[in-house]
Amino acid sequence: MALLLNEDEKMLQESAQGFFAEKAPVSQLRTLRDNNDEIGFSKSLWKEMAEMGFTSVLIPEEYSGVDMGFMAAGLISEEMGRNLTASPFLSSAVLAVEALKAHGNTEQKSKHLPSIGAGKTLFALAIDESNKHNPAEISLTATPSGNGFKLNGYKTMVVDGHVANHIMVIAKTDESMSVFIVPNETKGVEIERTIMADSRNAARISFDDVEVTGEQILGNVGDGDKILDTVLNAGRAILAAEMLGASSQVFEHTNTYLRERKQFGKIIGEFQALQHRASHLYCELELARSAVFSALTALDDGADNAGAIVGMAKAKLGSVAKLAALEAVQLHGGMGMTDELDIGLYLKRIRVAQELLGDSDFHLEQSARHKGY
Amino acid sequence: MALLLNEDEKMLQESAQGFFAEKAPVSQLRTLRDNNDEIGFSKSLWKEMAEMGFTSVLIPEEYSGVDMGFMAAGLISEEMGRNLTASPFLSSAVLAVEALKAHGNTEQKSKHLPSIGAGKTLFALAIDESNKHNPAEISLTATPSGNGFKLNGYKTMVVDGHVANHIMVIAKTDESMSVFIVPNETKGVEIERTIMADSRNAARISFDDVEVTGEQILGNVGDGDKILDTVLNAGRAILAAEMLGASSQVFEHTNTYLRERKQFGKIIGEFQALQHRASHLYCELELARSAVFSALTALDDGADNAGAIVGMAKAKLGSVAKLAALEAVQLHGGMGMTDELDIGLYLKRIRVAQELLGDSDFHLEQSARHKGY
Amino acid sequence: MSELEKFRETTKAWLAKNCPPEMRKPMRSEKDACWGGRNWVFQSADQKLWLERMAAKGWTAPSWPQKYGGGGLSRSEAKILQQEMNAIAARNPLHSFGIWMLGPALLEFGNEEQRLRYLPEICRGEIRWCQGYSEPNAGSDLASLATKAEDKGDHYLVNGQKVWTSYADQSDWIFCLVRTDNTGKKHYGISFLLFDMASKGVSTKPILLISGRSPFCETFFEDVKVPKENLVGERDKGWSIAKYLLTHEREMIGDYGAVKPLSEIIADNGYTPNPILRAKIAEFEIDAWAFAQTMSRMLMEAKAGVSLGAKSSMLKYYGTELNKRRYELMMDLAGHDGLEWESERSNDGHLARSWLRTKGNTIEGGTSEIQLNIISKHILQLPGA
Amino acid sequence: MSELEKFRETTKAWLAKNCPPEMRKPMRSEKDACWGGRNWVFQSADQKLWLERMAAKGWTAPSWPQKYGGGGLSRSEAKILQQEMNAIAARNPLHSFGIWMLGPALLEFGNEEQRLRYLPEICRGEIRWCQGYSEPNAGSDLASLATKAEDKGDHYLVNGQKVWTSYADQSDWIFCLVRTDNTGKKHYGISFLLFDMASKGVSTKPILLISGRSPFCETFFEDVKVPKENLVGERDKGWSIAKYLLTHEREMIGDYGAVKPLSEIIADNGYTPNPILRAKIAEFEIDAWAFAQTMSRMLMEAKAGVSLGAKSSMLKYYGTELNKRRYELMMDLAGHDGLEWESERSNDGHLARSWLRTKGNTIEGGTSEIQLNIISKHILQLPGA
Repeated sequence: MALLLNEDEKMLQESAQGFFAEKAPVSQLRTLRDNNDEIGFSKSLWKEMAEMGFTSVLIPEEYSGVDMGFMAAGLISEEMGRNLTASPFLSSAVLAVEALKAHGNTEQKSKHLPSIGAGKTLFALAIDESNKHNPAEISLTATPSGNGFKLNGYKTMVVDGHVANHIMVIAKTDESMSVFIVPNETKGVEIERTIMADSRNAARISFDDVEVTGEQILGNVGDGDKILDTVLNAGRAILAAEMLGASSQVFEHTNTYLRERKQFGKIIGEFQALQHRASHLYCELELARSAVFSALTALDDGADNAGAIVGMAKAKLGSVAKLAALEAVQLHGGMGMTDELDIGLYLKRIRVAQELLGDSDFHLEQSARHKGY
Repeated sequence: MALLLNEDEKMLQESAQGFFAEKAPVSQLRTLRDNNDEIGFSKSLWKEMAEMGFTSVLIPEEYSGVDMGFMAAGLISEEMGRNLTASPFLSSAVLAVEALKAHGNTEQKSKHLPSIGAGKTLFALAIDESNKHNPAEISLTATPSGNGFKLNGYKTMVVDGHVANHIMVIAKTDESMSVFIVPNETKGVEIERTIMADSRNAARISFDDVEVTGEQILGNVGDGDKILDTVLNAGRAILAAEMLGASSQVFEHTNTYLRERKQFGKIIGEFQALQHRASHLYCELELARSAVFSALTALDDGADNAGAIVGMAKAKLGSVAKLAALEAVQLHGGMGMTDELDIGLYLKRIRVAQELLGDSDFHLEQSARHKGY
Repeated sequence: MSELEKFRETTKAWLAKNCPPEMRKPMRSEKDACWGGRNWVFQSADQKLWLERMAAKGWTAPSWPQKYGGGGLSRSEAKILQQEMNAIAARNPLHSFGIWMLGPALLEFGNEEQRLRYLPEICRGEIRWCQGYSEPNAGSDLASLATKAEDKGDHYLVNGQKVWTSYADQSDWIFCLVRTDNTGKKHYGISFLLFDMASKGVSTKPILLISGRSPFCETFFEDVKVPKENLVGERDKGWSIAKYLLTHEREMIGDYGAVKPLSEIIADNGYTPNPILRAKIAEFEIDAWAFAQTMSRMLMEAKAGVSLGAKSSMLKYYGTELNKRRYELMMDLAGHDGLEWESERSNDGHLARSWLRTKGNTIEGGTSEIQLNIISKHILQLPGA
Repeated sequence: MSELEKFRETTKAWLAKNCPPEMRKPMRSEKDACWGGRNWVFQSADQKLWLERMAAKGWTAPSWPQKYGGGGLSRSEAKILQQEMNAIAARNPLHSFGIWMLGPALLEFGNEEQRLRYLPEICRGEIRWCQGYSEPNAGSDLASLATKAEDKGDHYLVNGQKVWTSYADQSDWIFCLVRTDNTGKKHYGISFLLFDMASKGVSTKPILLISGRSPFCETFFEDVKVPKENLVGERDKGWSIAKYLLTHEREMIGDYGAVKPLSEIIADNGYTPNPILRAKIAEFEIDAWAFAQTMSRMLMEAKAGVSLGAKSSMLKYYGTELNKRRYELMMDLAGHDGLEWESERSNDGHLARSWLRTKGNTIEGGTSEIQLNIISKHILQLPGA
């Protein structure tokens, strides 16, 4: 098990560090927000990410990708977390790529993978239907109709659903589940952009007698469960990596503040009560890093228990990142409450990332069940 | 609602404070333990408690009691908690008295209440049958036989069961539950004394074709559920009050130590990290006191929701007392680990009291169900 | 009939006649609160009428002496007035830092001239006051404030900056802590000044919070001239006034009783929390209950004449931490729905904004850390605290 | 075949022939551990034989130089020896503070005479050593120790008291921190002395812990004469030796990896934790997993040549706190059964005693508070930490 980075990964990490710090720092998110940007991320950044190979980090070489694996994708995600970079990385370069790669037929792969990698096509994954992530309870139905199916139902929290060219929809087909690739402009598809607390975007999408052909099925009818396994594991690990980056960065801000701010004639970092809280948080962040590395490694190794490990990592990161954000606000005092500082932006992004694809409670519950108690 | 003490209660509190500090301080428990005392408490103390009226605090005046109510009983229990006083107060003066008072027939009351109040007869309540308190799952059975019943089954954690003259046994009678008063020397009753971590005593008792007559039924056949309600509420509130006393006292010890012990050329109470922990604990103990007073008041008022309130108090006290004990050990450093100091004795008693009649988790679960989620 | 009973009868009758119907409806939003002042725009004719009628009786400040524009009521009478207003759900006619904060300070520390000048217009809602305390480098450590007031013979020349000044941009006057001496200990050399926000050299800038717009401002003073008679109490000894007001504030903030239990929120929304979240809620609910019981107990003790003292720090600390926990759990329950920031459905992200706003509870009015310090020092009497 | 492969072959063969069958069985209790020393009573002939055979090869201290009684093995060879011993489940022939602690210190700080005198008898298990560090008023603040060693020309006269001296009542010699100067800073003036526990004026008293009997003692020195040649390193500069040994100790203590997951304990015992307890267990299990992963990662980093440094404080802090949580949960699971203190059924209260014993984990070897201080200072570089 590789809990340390190899040379390739270290190089990638360095280049990602430089890239995002320069091209997509927190100020970019602020600008997008304050300008009420139409899509909520920078298309030119996405293009540059494609040129760097970041968008195709999980795409096989035969489909023009750089195919560096999950540890590499995690490192990119971590840096994006550090800079609060808004981009469709999770939805297109991770969720869609993993689904296509593992379950698409050759035609689907050839059609979509290179295009995603080139930053041309955007995808969104439509799973959730209620206020909490619950992939076991899907009620959007695909009923046979002519040569194809008709989709009826409703999806919420479709990350990047407001800009995606194609929506991957999880639907019930009789007793089984299937995944359909639906172009966003299909008749009967209604997309409502939802702006989230973290200034990023998702969509609520309703499907009203949406007609799809058999060719729009990803893989085969009934592959839905397998596909979900694949994409959820990938997405959760990448979100955990993003939270690692965000919480590490907000912790660094906090520590800097502790070393600079004066009250009562002392640097506040001299107060032992604050020292102990910072040190405890440091330990939690080290555990968080180990959890993320384990999850990414398990995916790269194709470990049998990868799903369980990824779930544990998502659970741990949800709670550690939350703690880091809460401590950051409190230790910054009144300043932490102002929009002027970035602290609140980290708090908001962490809250959203923590909720996406299952919050800590969800994964703790899964983990307990998995272990049989 | 009376969350403050009235004059009578203040007087009682003062007299209980003086009495237990003088007659039954922690050193008494040590002596009993170190001498491997045959019964684990002082019979002469129990006699003096009877003379003070403590043993009959819940017994009506017509049965020669002082009938002062639950707040008074709670204040006595709190002082016993403060001094780690070992006595059959809970089992005889609370659990048995409440059961007899509320559900016994005149003959049973006349026979037992004055005798308990006088410190002559001891009772023990036999409910639990497994490692966790679970009054909803009783499998000891009472099957009709001749004019009476035969008891078969097994009880554990029968507090003071090793010395009780009478065992009150909860048994299944067909679909309902009933309570039987069984003299300890009845044929087929086998009592094994169990010495607990807190140096107090309970028993494991097996019932093997134990013959009882109809007169040994407390109240009527099928009254078991009602009786359990009564006695469990009373017992849990009194245990909560005892934990309040124990945790307040161990907190006082800790604070004294913080003000005296020197390390690194400072009084350790000067270290802000320790100050904040002590102050947080102080707040928790204030909440704990409010919880206990509310529970005792609800019982005295015969409030409809008394059971729910008592359960919440038992839950809160379990966790606050535990925190107080853990902080006490840690803040006393190595000394807190030695048997020479009393800290460990508090830790042990609190652990036992926390477990008796349902631990915090049990009551949290009950409370959540009660509130419908 | 006793005097008090008579008072109750006449009060009830007066309110029945004079409180306009609209003023008996619950406030729909913060805008329905009447703050008065030079620039106040009444939301309705009834709002104006209600203020005027109450002010005419001195009942905007019922227990202040009549000569200062108050009602001159005894404590018992004031209580009856409040009860009768509650009985018909009458709105508070005037929200005012003048009544809540400055007035009590002037009654305690001001001279007669100052009282006669400022208190009546406060009672009539003519002048809206704001409070100039915190500074960028004097937050928790308020006494290290640096806004300078130089003695220029007949006036003070004020230079510096305040922060967290609530409604500074909408207020007419400010009561303000300034430094008149910086040669001694930091608690010495602080003075308490009053001045017009329209004075030359005063400017304000609203503060945007992580939760969105806020009443807070930054307030800047550049060569502001303040007449000497506007000094309250003794020069250089204003810290005692500040302390008086801070305790006052802490007790006002410490009110965290009446919120809907989470169990009801769960039922109302048909939420089904998963077992792990449910366990956390159960723990929270017990703590919230025990805290509410503690509030009641402290209230009873206070009524029985036992001063709260440093225990108000306990209520502030625990109550605000609890409120943060509460909103974390509400966000957990609401899940995806709670994350929306801009939509009618979410009332413009009301839950998310409230959640974010609670993060300030443990900072404003003395941080949790400060409250724990106070408990360590004044209750536990730990050394060096 | 490489040299190392050859070494493995011969070692394997030697062990197969020389390790007595009984010494390949798991230890049934602490008594099966062989500590050696003047008063040691071997539990069996095999235990004695195994120690003698291993000592004869120098393999009780495999990597020490042969001239001091060690095996003179290279790091790779020592590793192979350990692997081959593990392969046949061979017991450690000798438990010894001499090997684990004093030896490394003497190799680093002692003079040749001292090495030649003490190390061989340590290797042979002839002398059992104990460690005299903590004092009643020098616990976390070890450097404030007060046990006095006065210079009396040809000897030091030692007076004072030590506490938490493990196995002092069964040990032959002690390595001990004493104060030889108290005029300067507290870290100066500390010296490292060796002396015979049979010396006149030495007495010991076992410490009873809340969990029951313990190896710890109080140790008293009254006018104990210690020859001057028993000083290790420079006089007054023994603190550097102490620090060296403390780091050594922290790393040894920081081993909290291989314990049975609670989920297995639940399954093995057929427990059905209620939903609230189950939620706490689930949180614990994730933390325990993440901690185990962190141990692995640190180990890999160490192997890759990155020194652990102050991160050992993280492992000590988190690992011991975790262990306390673990035992609280085990007690919650066991319920009534876990509370029995004296019965065969409960193995004399084994669970309860273990639970109590874990409370010391966050105190011994540097309290959790000390570890957090170290992290604050050395990792986070917070001022004044």
